[in-house]
Amino acid sequence: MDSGNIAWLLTSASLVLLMTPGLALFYGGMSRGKSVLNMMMMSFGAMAVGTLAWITFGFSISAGDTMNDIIGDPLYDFGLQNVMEGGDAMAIISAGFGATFAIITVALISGSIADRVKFSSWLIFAFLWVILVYSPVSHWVWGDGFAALLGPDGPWFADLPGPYDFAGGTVVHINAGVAGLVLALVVGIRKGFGRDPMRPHNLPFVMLGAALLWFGWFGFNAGSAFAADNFAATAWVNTTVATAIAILGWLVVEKLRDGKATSLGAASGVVAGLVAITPACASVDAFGAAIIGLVAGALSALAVGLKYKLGYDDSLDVVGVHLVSGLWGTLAIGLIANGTINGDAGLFYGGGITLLGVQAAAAAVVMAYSAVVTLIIALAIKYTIGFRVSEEVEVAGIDFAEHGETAYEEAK
Amino acid sequence: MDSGNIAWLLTSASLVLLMTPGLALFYGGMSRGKSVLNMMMMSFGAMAVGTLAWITFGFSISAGDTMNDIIGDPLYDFGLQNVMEGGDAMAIISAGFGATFAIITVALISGSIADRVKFSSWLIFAFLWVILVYSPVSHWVWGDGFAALLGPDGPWFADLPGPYDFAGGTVVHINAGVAGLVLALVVGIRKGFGRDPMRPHNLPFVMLGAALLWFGWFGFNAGSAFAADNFAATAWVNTTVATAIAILGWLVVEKLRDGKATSLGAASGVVAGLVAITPACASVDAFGAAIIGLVAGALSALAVGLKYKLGYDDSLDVVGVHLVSGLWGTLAIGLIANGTINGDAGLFYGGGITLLGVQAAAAAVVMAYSAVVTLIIALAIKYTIGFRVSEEVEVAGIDFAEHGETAYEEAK
Amino acid sequence: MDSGNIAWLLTSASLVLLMTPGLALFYGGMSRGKSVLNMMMMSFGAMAVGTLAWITFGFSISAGDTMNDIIGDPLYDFGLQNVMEGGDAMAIISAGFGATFAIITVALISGSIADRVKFSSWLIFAFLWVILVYSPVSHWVWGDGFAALLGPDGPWFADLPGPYDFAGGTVVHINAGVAGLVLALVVGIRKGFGRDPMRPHNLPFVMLGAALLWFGWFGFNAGSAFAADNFAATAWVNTTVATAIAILGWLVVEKLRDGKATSLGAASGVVAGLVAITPACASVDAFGAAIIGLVAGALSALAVGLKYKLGYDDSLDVVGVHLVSGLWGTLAIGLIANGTINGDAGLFYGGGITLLGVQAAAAAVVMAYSAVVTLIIALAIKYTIGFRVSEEVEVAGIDFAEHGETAYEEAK
Amino acid sequence: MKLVTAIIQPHRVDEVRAALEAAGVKGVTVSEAAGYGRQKGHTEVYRGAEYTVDLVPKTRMEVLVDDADAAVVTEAIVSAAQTGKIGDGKVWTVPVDDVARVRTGEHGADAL
Amino acid sequence: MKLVTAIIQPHRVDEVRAALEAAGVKGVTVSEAAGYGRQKGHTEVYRGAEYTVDLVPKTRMEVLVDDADAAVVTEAIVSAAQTGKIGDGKVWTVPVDDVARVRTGEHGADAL
Amino acid sequence: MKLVTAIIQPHRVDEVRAALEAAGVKGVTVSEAAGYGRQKGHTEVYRGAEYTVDLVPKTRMEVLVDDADAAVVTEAIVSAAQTGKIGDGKVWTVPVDDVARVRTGEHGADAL
Ligand SMILES: Nc1ncnc2c1ncn2[C@@H]1O[C@H](COP(=O)(O)OP(=O)(O)O)[C@@H](O)[C@H]1O
Ligand SMILES: Nc1ncnc2c1ncn2[C@@H]1O[C@H](COP(=O)(O)OP(=O)(O)O)[C@@H](O)[C@H]1O
Ligand SMILES: Nc1ncnc2c1ncn2[C@@H]1O[C@H](COP(=O)(O)OP(=O)(O)O)[C@@H](O)[C@H]1O
Repeated sequence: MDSGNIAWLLTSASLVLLMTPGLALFYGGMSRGKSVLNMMMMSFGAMAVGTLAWITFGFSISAGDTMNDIIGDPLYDFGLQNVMEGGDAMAIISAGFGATFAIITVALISGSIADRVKFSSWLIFAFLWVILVYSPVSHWVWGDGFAALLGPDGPWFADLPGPYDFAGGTVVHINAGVAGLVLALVVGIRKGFGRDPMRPHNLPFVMLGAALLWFGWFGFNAGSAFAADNFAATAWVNTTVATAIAILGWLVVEKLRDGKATSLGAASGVVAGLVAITPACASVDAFGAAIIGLVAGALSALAVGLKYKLGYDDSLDVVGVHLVSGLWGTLAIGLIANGTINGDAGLFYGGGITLLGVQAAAAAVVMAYSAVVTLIIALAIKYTIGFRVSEEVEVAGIDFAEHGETAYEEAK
Repeated sequence: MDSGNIAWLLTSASLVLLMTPGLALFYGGMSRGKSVLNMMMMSFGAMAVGTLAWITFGFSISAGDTMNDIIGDPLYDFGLQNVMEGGDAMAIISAGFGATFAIITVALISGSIADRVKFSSWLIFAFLWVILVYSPVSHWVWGDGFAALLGPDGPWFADLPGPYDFAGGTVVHINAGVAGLVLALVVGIRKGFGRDPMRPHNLPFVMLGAALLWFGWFGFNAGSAFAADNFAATAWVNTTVATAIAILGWLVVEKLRDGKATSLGAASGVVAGLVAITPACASVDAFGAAIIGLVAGALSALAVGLKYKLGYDDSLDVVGVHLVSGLWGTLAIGLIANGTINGDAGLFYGGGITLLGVQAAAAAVVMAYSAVVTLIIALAIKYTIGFRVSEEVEVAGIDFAEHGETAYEEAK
Repeated sequence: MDSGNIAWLLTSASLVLLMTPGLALFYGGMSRGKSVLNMMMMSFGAMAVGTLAWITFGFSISAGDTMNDIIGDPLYDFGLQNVMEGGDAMAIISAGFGATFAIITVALISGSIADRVKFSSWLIFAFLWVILVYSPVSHWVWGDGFAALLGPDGPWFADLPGPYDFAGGTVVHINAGVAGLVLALVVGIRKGFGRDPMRPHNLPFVMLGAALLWFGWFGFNAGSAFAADNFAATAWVNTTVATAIAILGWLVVEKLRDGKATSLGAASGVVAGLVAITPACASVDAFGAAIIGLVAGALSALAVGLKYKLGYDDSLDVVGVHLVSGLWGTLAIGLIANGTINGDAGLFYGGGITLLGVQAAAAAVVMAYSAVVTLIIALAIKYTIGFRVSEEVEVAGIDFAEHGETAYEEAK
Repeated sequence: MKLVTAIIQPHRVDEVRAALEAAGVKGVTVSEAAGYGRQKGHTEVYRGAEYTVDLVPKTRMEVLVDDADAAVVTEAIVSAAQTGKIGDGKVWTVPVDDVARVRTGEHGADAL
Repeated sequence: MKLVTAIIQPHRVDEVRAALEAAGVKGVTVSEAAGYGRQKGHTEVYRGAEYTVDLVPKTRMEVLVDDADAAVVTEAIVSAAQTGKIGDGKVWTVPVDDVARVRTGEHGADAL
Repeated sequence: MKLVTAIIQPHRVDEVRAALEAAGVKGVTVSEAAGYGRQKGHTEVYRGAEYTVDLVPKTRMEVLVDDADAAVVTEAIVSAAQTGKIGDGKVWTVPVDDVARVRTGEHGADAL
């Protein structure tokens, strides 16, 4: 037991836990003043039911003994009983670290359904999604799934490189992005979507939220080394470089297209950069990180306008930011992984096209699985208890109707 | 010297320091818009005078050579001179860690006297309370007090188990809760209490404050292991589990009773869960943590209504949250400590009733001491410089009168 | 490789990164409601271009092989290529840690030019300043500059003590303070300066920002030990003591002078205390830290009024807080360094006057260099693309004109 | 000329604006208000406390019109704002001596 | 009918509302305002700067009443709002041509 | 007496106040409003969405004056508030039956 590694994982788990309230502010600030509490409650609710889902079956499905390389045994460790009795500090805090990932992943999805969904329906969705979607996918990518299948002893005797997903480009961002898209389609658009401005009601909250996400993301990326070592240090530097440059990428697109660089753009650039570097943070050098950030910022800046053209109300741009930049970062490994830090090289570093193919295939499998299972859960809820509040409540503001509160009271 | 342990304690002390500004936001958001600054200033003031109290006499009374197992020698280490000259990194940062506990404990009390107390009177109260109440109590529970008295060599030759208080259920929460109750009674109710709504003026602040408390509490609970080890990891996981489930406990009570699950309830559930798991975080497994959290959330949700029936104006529910959940967590050790992680087992884990009795007795002693000494300090201040601002100031808003400011300026 | 030290440096770098968004809130809250976004964007912009400047030439100039003890070789490590290929965890994360210092230093300057500067001009200024001012100065003070010149093998064969600057009193605060003054003079005063109140529009943000700065500053000061050791622990305790007492220092001055202790004063006292202890945090004991904090709080409280008398519009008091308290802390080492913790003793601890002289000389050199080069950069920008928005934009609010946004939207 | 002032439910603003445009009104001034009337006495429970909320948020809309149009505009507002629930609000008309357009300094009906 | 408008100190709102209810007034519209008058010229020191604050927060209350009640209501407001200090505010009355209740479409005194 | 109400651009408030003081007006009440008129139909692009913003922030200023002063005050406001751009606002005058000063209970012109 190396106390330095434990110390860093304790710190990292704490940092990742903070990301979800950071997300609550980021999303809450972007909401209209009449629905900020509901938006934030979706994140807080994810912390509650996400933890419950994790300690009941999620952890087991994710980290338990594998059943045919598909899912971990769901009854492997109900209530984290074994891992906590085991008394191994690294194992215990790793289970906690895993909980924080499950929480933030499902919380991310909520951005696509702002202002219009019953809180109880959301809680049920979040609980089921962690168990049925997040946990199996994390088993494939980080557990015994893909690697075993693709390895020399796997059914295909393939011995292919990768797939690489250091901290969760596929498991977290692509996964949540696809689920957000499906959920937005099932739930439907808000009244006034595409016509009313629906501007963020509190941009300082958005910026603060983005900053807390960045801060917490150090635990997410550098903590995924599970040690205080050179992988962690590399992930730390790449995370900062990609994020900083992604801000520039987003702002330049805005400046050229709209004439103004916005604070919402800067905050969104932060998140796009963080998303894109997540899978790649231990595979590239600082130069690669800068490329990843620049493209992520620019690409997502362009992608967030799509929903108006295509007509899906992904209210706070889960698709444009997490799906698009998550895909980019995952594929970028196949292009610019330098091959010296962590494993195989990408196309431009002499590694050939195979790695790119494996990355794309892994992403595609996760996208397909996430889309189908999310759709099933969403439709089941839609046609039983239903998702939406009444139109009257939506116009008057969901906060008061669902939570009996308004975010701000006049000074009195 | 283990650098991993030092690293974790440096991190933990930083996290606990952040809890007090987190509390300032949590309390400040719950205040009315005309008294938010005063509310936050009570926390910032606690950081200032609490540190002063700690480095003058508090640290010595808490950690100094014991005088008859009652208090540490008050002149043991004025100005932290010895500990800093000693050059032992663990000793130095432990003294700093202790300061952060003293600060947050006294800051918690301020929630019971929102909107109506002169800032200068608060500063004097906080300074005296850290020295006269917090420091001795921490000596009993964590130093040579109770354990020595109850041990086989103590005056009672008792060899009893416990009392257990891993991170401060008794020292911090029960202690502050009782003091808050006494202070609220001495200071008296606000104009309009029980009639006017006095709703939180900024619920996103409340939620952000609760999140910062949660984040900081990892340092509080897992840092109380004074090492990056399996106790710390266990405390970390239990802290998260109890808190997540406490949110559900609180929201379910609200939903059943009032028909709506509020964001104030979610934020308060966070705090209730954190409070209850604090003493027990190294004594139970995740299942026990879930029970503690569930009961804490539900119990405190019910308890916060009491003040209207009993007529004391514990404005921001220090009693309903900290005293009630602190007591529950302390007693829960006597019921469900599993006996394998840290020391003795509780009643339901085959440990018999003794531990429960010891826990209750320790809590009772602390409650009695805290009540009496707080009462003396409070009455001394009340009948000399006085506590309250004029009724006119209270109605117009204490911020402008006491601090010459209002929290928000119209855009101009 | 000591994993505990790496863990602490990973944590510290994350903490320092958080300081800049903390500063964004601190400054943003102090701005008027019509220019808060622009204010915050200067910090976020500093994160973007500051990182770019650091990974291109800044890091090399700061940490590269010295050229005549003056600057590091600017082509030493473009893109951090060498350091990242090297695979030494401590070296990698130190480069990241350095980036966070460069960012916060330049971001500090923005406080002197609130409400009136084009965002693009700021970005260019910030990029150039990191490379041309921050990086060389950090080379002198922390690299091979001053120490080599003053050492027995230097050109002057002097063997003088110091200069000491543990975490950046000279490199960061004096440097930024002087640059802020120069920039404020070049840019000119705002319409209504000295006549309109221009009160902070959101004081809870200011307090939260100050708290995040304090929290992050633990990484700044204790992280500057580059190890989880007794220097780090000492720096941690001194940072807390000085800051707590500085709050009291500032509030006492306000209470005596204006009759009221303000929340802006408490938040500013936090920053003044943090600034002053920065260079000295490993040179003094807790008693010395208390003195440094007390004087810093009082001195800066007095200094912030100067701008009205002298007529420069240092809008958010970069000079009054960072220059004044930075100078005080730097000189205080020459007075009260106790000589046992870290190196030489100051005047009052039997060390003679030499150290004070060296501290003053180092500060003077940095001030002169910073003033001259900042002036050149500022004039170059002023007479090419210009700094200021139109007066109409300034009055209507820079946020909408420069960023196409207003910070808050009415609930709708 | 007349000044028609309407106190309405905030969520009917869009409908009223549309009705005004349909009625040929060229300008409106809008502001926030709160009111009580029959709609008073509504009780809420929050965090264990029960209390009465009687000031309900409303929106004020003011329209300057020619004498001849006052009745028409009033009816347009009434029918667009109506939900039939208590608290729908009031519309009243006061006489105006004179109106000036700031931009041009014109007076009277030309300034509308 | 008449419209009685009162600009008063914000902390007298509760008293004025009570007085209006006592006077039989069934509805009120309230909004925020700021004003200056004799109460101008008050100087503050803040963070080392001295400046003049002259817009003081006030509350506006508007009551529609029958012609006959205007004087009574005015007196009720004046005595409830009075503290005797400069800045207590003004109460004025303007003639109203017509009032409509949105909920029902009633006009005139019935609509009050 | 008359009540002169002006809806103006927020950034002209200081100038209008100065003009009012120059015209001998002793008190003003100010509040926030939003309006549209000719200035409507302005389109913004934000985060990839295009939409129309038609409620523009304005400031309302109200001045009670003697009958004789109404025209002068109106002109003072018009010239101080004028920028010549669309959206400069309106100034209107309504008759006032009575004014009371809360502090003293005085009525009529003395209460101004
Ligand atoms: N006499 C009055 N004077 C001024 N405003 C009034 C008056 N009566 C009602 N109002 C305004 O109209 C709103 C709706 O009135 P209310 O009596 O609740 O409903 P309704 O008009 O449908 O019977 C109130 O909230 C208040 O703003
Ligand atoms: N001529 C006026 N027109 C409109 N409002 C006025 C006028 N004079 C005063 N007021 C309003 O009444 C408030 C109180 O007036 P002020 O002159 O300060 O005190 P008092 O009426 O007690 O002498 C002002 O803040 C302003 O809102
Ligand atoms: N008929 C009206 N009734 C009430 N307010 C009006 C009316 N017309 C315009 N306004 C107000 O005056 C403001 C300016 O009017 P607008 O027509 O945009 O410009 P201008 O008066 O310069 O032609 C509007 O924003 C609105 O607040």
